[in-house]
Amino acid sequence: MKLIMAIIKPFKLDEVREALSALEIQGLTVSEVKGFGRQKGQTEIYRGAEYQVNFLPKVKIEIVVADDMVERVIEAIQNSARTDKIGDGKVFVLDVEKSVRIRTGETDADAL
Amino acid sequence: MKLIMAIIKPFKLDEVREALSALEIQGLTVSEVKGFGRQKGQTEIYRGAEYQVNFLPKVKIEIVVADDMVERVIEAIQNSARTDKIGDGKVFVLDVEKSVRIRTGETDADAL
Amino acid sequence: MKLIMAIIKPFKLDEVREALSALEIQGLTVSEVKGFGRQKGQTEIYRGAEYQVNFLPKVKIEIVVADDMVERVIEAIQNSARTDKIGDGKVFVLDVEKSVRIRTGETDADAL
Amino acid sequence: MIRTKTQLALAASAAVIAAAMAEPALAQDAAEAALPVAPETSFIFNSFSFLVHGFLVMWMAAGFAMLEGGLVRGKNTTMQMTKNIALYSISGLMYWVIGYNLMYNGVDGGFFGIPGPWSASDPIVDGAFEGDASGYAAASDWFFQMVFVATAASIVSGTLAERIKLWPFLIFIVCLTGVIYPIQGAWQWGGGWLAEAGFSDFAGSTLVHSVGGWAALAGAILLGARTGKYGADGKVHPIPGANLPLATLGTFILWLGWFGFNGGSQLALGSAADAISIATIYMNTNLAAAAGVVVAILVTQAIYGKVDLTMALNGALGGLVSITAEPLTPSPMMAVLIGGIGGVLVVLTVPLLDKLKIDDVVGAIPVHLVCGVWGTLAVPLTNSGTNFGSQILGIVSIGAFVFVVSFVIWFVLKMAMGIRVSEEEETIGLDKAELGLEAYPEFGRGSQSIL
Amino acid sequence: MIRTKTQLALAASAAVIAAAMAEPALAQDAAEAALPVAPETSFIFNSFSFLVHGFLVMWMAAGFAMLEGGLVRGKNTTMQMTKNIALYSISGLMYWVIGYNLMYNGVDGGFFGIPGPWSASDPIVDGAFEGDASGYAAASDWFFQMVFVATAASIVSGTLAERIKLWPFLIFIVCLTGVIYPIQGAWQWGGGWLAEAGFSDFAGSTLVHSVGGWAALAGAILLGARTGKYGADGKVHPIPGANLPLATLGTFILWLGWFGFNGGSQLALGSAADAISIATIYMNTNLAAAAGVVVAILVTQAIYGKVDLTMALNGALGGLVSITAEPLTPSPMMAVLIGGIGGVLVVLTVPLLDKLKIDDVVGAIPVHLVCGVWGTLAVPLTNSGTNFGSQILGIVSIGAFVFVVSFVIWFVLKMAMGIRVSEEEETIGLDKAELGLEAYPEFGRGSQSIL
Amino acid sequence: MIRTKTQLALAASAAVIAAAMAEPALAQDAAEAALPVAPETSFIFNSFSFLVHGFLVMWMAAGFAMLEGGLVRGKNTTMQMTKNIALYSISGLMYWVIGYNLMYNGVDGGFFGIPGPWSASDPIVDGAFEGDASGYAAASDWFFQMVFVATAASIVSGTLAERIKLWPFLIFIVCLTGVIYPIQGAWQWGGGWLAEAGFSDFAGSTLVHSVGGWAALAGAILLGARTGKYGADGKVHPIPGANLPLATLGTFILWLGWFGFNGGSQLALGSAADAISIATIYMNTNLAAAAGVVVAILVTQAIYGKVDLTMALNGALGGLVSITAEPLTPSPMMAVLIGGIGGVLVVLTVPLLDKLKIDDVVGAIPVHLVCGVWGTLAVPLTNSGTNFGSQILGIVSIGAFVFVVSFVIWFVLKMAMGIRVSEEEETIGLDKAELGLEAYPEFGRGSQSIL
Ligand SMILES: Nc1ncnc2c1ncn2[C@@H]1O[C@H](COP(=O)(O)OP(=O)(O)O)[C@@H](O)[C@H]1O
Ligand SMILES: Nc1ncnc2c1ncn2[C@@H]1O[C@H](COP(=O)(O)OP(=O)(O)O)[C@@H](O)[C@H]1O
Ligand SMILES: Nc1ncnc2c1ncn2[C@@H]1O[C@H](COP(=O)(O)OP(=O)(O)O)[C@@H](O)[C@H]1O
Repeated sequence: MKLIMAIIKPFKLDEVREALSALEIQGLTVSEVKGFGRQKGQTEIYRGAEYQVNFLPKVKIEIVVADDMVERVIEAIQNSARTDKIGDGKVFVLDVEKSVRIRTGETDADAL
Repeated sequence: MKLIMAIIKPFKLDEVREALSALEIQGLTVSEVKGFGRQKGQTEIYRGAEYQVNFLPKVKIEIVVADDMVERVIEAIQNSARTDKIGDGKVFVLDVEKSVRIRTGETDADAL
Repeated sequence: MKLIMAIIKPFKLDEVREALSALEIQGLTVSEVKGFGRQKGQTEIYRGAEYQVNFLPKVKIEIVVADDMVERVIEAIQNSARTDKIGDGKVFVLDVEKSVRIRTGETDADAL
Repeated sequence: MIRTKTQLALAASAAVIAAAMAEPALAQDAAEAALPVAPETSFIFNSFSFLVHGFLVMWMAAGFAMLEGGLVRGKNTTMQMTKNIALYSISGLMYWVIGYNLMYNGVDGGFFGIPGPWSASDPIVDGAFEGDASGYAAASDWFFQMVFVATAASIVSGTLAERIKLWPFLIFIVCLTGVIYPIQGAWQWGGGWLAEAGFSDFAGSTLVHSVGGWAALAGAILLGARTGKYGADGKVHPIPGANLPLATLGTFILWLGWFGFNGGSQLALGSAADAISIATIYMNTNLAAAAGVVVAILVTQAIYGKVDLTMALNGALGGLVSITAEPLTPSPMMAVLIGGIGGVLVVLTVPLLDKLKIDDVVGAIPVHLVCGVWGTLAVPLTNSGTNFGSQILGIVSIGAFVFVVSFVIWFVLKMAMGIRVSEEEETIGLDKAELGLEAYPEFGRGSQSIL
Repeated sequence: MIRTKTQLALAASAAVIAAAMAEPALAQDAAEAALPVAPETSFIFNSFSFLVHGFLVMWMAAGFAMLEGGLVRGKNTTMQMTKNIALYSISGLMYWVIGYNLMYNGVDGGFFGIPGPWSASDPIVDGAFEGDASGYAAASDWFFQMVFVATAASIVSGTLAERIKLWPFLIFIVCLTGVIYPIQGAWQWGGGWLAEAGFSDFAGSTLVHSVGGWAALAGAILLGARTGKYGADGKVHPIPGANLPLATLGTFILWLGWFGFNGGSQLALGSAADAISIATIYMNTNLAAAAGVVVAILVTQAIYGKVDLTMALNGALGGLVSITAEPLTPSPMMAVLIGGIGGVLVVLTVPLLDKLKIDDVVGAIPVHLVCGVWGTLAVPLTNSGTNFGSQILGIVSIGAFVFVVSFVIWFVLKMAMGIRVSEEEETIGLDKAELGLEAYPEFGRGSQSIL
Repeated sequence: MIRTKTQLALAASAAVIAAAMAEPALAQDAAEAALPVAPETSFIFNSFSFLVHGFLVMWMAAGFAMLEGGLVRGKNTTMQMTKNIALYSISGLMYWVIGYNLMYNGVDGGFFGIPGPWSASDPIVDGAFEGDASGYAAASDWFFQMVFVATAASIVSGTLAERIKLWPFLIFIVCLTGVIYPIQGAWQWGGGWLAEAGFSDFAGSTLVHSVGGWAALAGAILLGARTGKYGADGKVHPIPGANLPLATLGTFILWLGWFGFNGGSQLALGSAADAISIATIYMNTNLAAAAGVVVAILVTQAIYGKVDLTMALNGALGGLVSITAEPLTPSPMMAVLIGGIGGVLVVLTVPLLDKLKIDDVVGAIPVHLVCGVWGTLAVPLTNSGTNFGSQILGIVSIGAFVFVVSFVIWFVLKMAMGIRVSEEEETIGLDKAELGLEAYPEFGRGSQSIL
């Protein structure tokens, strides 16, 4: 199994979720993060003083899938999350050694 | 060392923490996440229009432990987080190559 | 490639980011977390009753870097995040199998 | 202690208590009962009523700001605050520069007065008072009329929230408060043709609330719905407000302010009859609002199987708008009925508007336009000096005028400078996109939340 | 400019300044000093006092909503708003349908009046005024009495927050505001047996505040504590409120409203003596509240080594409730003492209640019940027309009546439909579980926080 | 219905409408016009004006709390609430214990009065009224003066927020409200030397607002800026406020309260001339504030290319402070000008202070000190009884006195107990570090956000 960790633009979340559902992905976990990257925050002015917003809001999606799903998932994310503008984000893949479904105790592929 | 990543129901956090403390786990890191899975959000009505809440609040626990602790930790999480209702969550195990304690520079097992 | 995951004290974030920028790290992702560890929360009193705050605010930084950067990154984090007081946090290193830049489809080292 | 007049006979005999109360007033000679209120005293009462009730209506500006600020998303909240404090300020300036005189200066049965900056011309210069009992300080009247304009303007900002650009919005407000509102106001309150035609609108269900509603409706049609509100399939996607206690606070503020709105519209406090009228108005205003809330709660429970706080809040306002056209003549029972029907109307028209794909962020059109029409139509039910024909004439003529003129202005603005932010700006939120200033930088998605 | 009367002699000589001030009043003939206040003028003053002070008390409904909304957790905030706007509305309707007449209509030394819908019967129809100087518009009195009922009801919603079901709560409020409150009110303010027995409660430490407190206490006992509040080991687990600025705002609103609550309870403004009384009441009310805050701050610092804002807020309210039974007769020093003791009582009884495992979410029982009793007992310290025996009689009889009847009603509701949500619903929060509507959907755990 | 006096002639002929209105006052005999206001009636009006306008000013305490609570970071909000409710309470107690008499008791052209606890000595004991038309209830005056002290104190808490320790702050407030404010107040409003020198400050641009500003400035200099506000390179690092709707609410509250602040400072309502004055003051106050907002919006748009809500809020307050020294004599146009210039000053001096590295969290020094000076200087522009020399004398003498004495007290406090929290405590936030109580435990970084 692999953990696919994608950092995307927040307003793309719904599209990505739908694209993954189309692949019959049954579960995923999302969190709010702040990203620092090539895309720079705007310079803002507050009460006459300028400042740079360094961190931009992003959403992190974590999905654990069977090995044979990895490529399709990456592709689906790429297609649904892309705006072709800087800051679209990344997909990282990590190896997962074990999965357990808490409710049933099922493991690995059965647990996803 | 392994990273144990557990997604659980938020109100189970205290029980899980206590179960892990009983195993003499010294540290863990928690974050708020939203989960999408078999458990579906309720259908809500706001000002006369229905909508589906797709993401449910979950808590993610990350614990890095020595290899020999993994099974006991998984078991403790399973026992303390289970409600036997859908949506209880998952445990994933990943390999960790290195750990460092920032304060002292200790590494690996000593850093946990 | 490796995923470097660091748990640090929140007010150290800006210093760490600057230290990493000095290494020409181009991107990183940050999230708010709560930590449980050797450092204990204060005992507070609310309306005459005592309680213990178990979880302390921490910041989690995730950076994917090429293998040859790992040591320098860890060192930079250690130097910039250290206060020498308990609770300074940890650095964990995990292996990353693949990286993709969503915008361009570039992979691995090119995607970082 | 005994707290009401109905107990006065008893009080006289309850010597112990009476002594403790020490009411020297009771010692006054019965002969004095014939003494009338001095005209100057009436003048002071009338003026003070305008001021006290006026500051209550001024406070409604804060109520609208909080209500609307609570019902928009967090990413548009700074903008909503900016618009609301700006529109209250613009109203005050425009009504001085041109509006008041356009509305009241020499209308004489016609269509508008002679515009120009207003200044007080009080009858008294110095020495003994020579006014009469119906007099009042000119500036107190100006103040009271001015705060009404701001109310109409606040309605517009609620409907069009979360997508309209700041500057075209403010330009529209300049037109609304300087020209549109005063002209239609002249027809009735300024003593123009509509007043002569027998129309009756005590405190402004039509003249204030529906005016705001029509202007908002014209804008909403030209502006379009918020991105994502209506799905391709015709499905409505609710967009919950970010801060419901703030919206609740806003509603309570408006409710409080409404005692000024309706009570002050008696325009006098210089006689016992005025005092009785104002007291009756307070009671009816409160009963109508309370009925609006309770009915909205019952109806949402019946239709949807659960209570919807935002509907209850709208219900309170619906009840209040409904009673505003005639808060004096209804019996308590009729006030409850009029307000309660307002509550029903709100609950039913909120989803109806969504069916028509008219996106009204805070429900201002159901509350102010629909209930404004209903309240105006209900006047002849309790006020025998009025008739349905004249009421309909007023509703239609003012409605047509305000809607058409507003539509034209919005249209010109749309052509000239655009009235809507880009889809990207809407996604980011107006606060960051237009103002570069977050309302809650440390909460939710705020940029300071991890620092 | 010189700002006080004590300086008037000087002012007369400071010609430059006097000229700038242009006070034509000074020109009045000394002979006019004999001219009394016209009865109709008094009538207007009395009515206006009811209205102005009444709208201040109405505003307290918002204060309770904000205070309670700030002290509950975010997941129960929409529910708290819903309950509070509903209870204010229900109070207004019930007090009209039955309450007012039950309290005031022909009590005549007895136990209650003749219930039925209220309507005004003002003495003046038209023509010259024929009332006397103690008169007032009937509806202004109704309005003022009505807002008091809502205050009592608001107290209950605070104590029982975060676990009581919506509908049984509202049914209880119907009973409280329509029947329980008016009956005990009839005993004293309606001129019933208790008034004849010499009991004294100027503005309602017992009749309003402790009534709310007793009803809340009965409910709290039957309802049980919030899950997790008291550990198996007897340990108290504090549950911090979600929004302390909101709670602070609520307290300031209540403080402001209290000038209406106590000041308006003079029930007249028609003479200089009344004006002096009301002014004294304002001063004493403010001193008592200020003392409550300062004492609560000092005591929490002394006991716990740190200041607790929520205790300071409760301290203000404790001071206010304490002075409510007698805000007129105390000297400033006594007002400070009475209020300060209220502050101490609050700080000490909040943890005491926790020892008894009575879970009072906002501290309403310490504030309204405990300080209500204290304030009522303190009346004879400054008011020579009263005695401790009668005061105790009033406290005990009203306490027993309200507690027992409330307990029975809560019990019947518990048996009939259940008064408490399930543990799962409590965990999820009432907002999602009962209403399906989050107060802060974008903050904290709100469902919109990542969208 | 016809709503203004300019239409009265028409109204008389519009018989249908007139009948519906039933104004018995119109029936009064013209002969009665000669009847003057009875002195006791004036007494009631004067007292009631103090009370109503006083409660509006009291409400400003809530406004400051919300404004400041919205402009600090979430980690310091509980502390800001604590300081603000404490300082309002302390003001009320100190002004009773010593302040009022120090300010008003026998100043007689001198520098201060005879201190000591205040108690009312009203002329009427019982029987017929024997006061004159300029009289009022002593306690109503006390109440009105007292709430002004709290305003001055609130200003200080805003500037010094987020880094000052609680207890030294409160000790300073004791000195400010008990001694500093009353002494300089005695010079002018108490009839001291400055009043005799011809200084004029109608409602306190200098006596209240700049006093708060000077005390804040002295503190800010000794306290230093918040950690991180000014970079080593001289760069300013903005620290955005956590809750802008709260700050907006606070501003609306202050605006409302200001009608009491300026209107009540007429100190009388007992004649038609007073009523006209107060009405004029309301109008001018509103125009100046509105101009402050609009100008601040235009200027920020011009300079920075975008509108800054926090500047618009400060602009409203700048306009209000500017008109406070003379809200009566300006024409509407002059009121707009005076307020508008206030708006400009605020927008320009906020960054200027940052250049000087004086860290004023909420912009209180630009608003209250800078505009306070400007407003005081502007008095002779419209009030012919005043001159620039006297105005400058007042500004300088009061400024020097307050700044120096405040500086000394702050300095002694700094030496004796330290006035600033440690850098670590500042990083954690005062709420957790000093109070152990979070304002928003479930939002942002609150400890309850994951539970
Ligand atoms: N090396 C990295 N490790 C972890 N997260 C990264 C890394 N590089 C970028 N990110 C995340 O991806 C987001 C987008 O990256 P950015 O460089 O701005 O644009 P792009 O993805 O178009 O190259 C960043 O905001 C950050 O959250
Ligand atoms: N494949 C997955 N990858 C990552 N997270 C998952 C995955 N499947 C489920 N989750 C997380 O686990 C939670 C519970 O899963 P769900 O399918 O609802 O119930 P259950 O755990 O009982 O099977 C989800 O809300 C989601 O946060
Ligand atoms: N085994 C672990 N797994 C995951 N996170 C940990 C672990 N141990 C500690 N942490 C995180 O590191 C933080 C600091 O750890 P702590 O033991 O308090 O101090 P120190 O880092 O000085 O040893 C904790 O608050 C927690 O977030």
